[in-house]
Amino acid sequence: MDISVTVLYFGAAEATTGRKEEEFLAGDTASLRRQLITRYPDLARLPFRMALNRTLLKEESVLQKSDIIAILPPFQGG
Amino acid sequence: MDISVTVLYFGAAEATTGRKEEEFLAGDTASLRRQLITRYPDLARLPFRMALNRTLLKEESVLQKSDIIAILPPFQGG
Amino acid sequence: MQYCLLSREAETHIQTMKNRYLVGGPITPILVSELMTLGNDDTGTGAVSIFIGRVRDDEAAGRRVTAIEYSAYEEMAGKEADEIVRTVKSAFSDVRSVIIVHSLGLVKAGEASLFIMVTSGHRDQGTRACRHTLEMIKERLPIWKKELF
Amino acid sequence: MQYCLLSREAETHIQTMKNRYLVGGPITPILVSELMTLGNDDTGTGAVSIFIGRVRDDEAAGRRVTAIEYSAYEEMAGKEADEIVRTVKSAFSDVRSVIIVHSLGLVKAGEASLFIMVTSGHRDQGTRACRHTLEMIKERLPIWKKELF
Repeated sequence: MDISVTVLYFGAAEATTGRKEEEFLAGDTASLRRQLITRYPDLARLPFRMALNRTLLKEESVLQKSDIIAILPPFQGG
Repeated sequence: MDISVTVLYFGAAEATTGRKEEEFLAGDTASLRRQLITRYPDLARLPFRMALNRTLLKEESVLQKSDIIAILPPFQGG
Repeated sequence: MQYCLLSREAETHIQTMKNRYLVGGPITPILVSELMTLGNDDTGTGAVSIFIGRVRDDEAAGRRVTAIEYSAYEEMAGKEADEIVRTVKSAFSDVRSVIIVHSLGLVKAGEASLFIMVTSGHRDQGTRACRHTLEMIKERLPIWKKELF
Repeated sequence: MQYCLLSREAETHIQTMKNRYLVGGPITPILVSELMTLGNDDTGTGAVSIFIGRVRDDEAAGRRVTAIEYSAYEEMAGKEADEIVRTVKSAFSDVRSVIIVHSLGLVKAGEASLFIMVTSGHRDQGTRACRHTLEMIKERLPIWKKELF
């Protein structure tokens, strides 16, 4: 069952998508990932990882209501 | 031929000998080393290395007039 | 919070700190001095290891970098920095404190954008923990940069 | 001489320096701040690695150390420190400057007795060179200490 989640874009992902955040309807992170790449083909070339509720995603996960997904290009701090 | 050299005592060597410097008559550093240990048996137990004119002595050396020998217990800086 | 321990003199700087790990703009020499006073009263500390990262005026394709604009996923960065501090302290038992501050926003060439300080009883674990903290920051803090020319 | 670059504010501290490597008494926070300004105008520096050694209030046979009195073979120490700086710079090509200051005389528990700062283009050589400088100081500088209780 698809539910509404918030997607946040950071770094080059913000420049690529032209926005800071956006709502998506998805049942799990794999489905969300496919929608993202379909809508923004350039995202796949960054590349990017995802965080689910502030924690780096290690494997695909089912989504819950109000989940926050962040799109994270390679880190550049330090 | 024995010549007069200045010997400087540092750290525990100063405490052991009770003096900061002293004159010795010696032809080379090996002879000076023997005289030092005869006069101050406790020096051998520090232990100590020697510097000749501000450079750590790597092997025994002939002494020249006005040479300065320093008696160096293990370093403790840092 | 660690930055509450700082003196009046640094208050204007501290007020720009978004949390204990992130500060708006460069890490100024005054802020560095103030951060360095943390742990000064710990007489069991024998070694203080510090790393400061600065913006270089590198040349890229014939243009010279004049500044870097840093952005972060702030909420996650705070959580990850907490985790880095915990990990370092548990991996190095001689470590007594770990301070991390990273800049957000504009930092000009020559200015500092990262401050790490590790206090420890002795030098060996302290210097290794400081380097390890630095590597974990590069690997785990969700921070991005944009070079300005 | 490097310490001629320091500001008026630090002059009283600088006047106690016996040469560019040795200072009478503790390395105060003000002196540290001043030393850290050296090389601030080098926009090719991306990494500043600092080590500060402090006197610990260790317990020895039921008594607590309250201070350490440092002494040195000053003329040889200057020569050896020159040599350490030369060696580090030639071993680490990315290193841009190496500053070493060691205390002489009385330094109380909690106060600093050693300051090392290495500036470099990047972090890897800088952090390694700072550690290497520290090891060479321990191995080569003719400095001795006497613990006071």
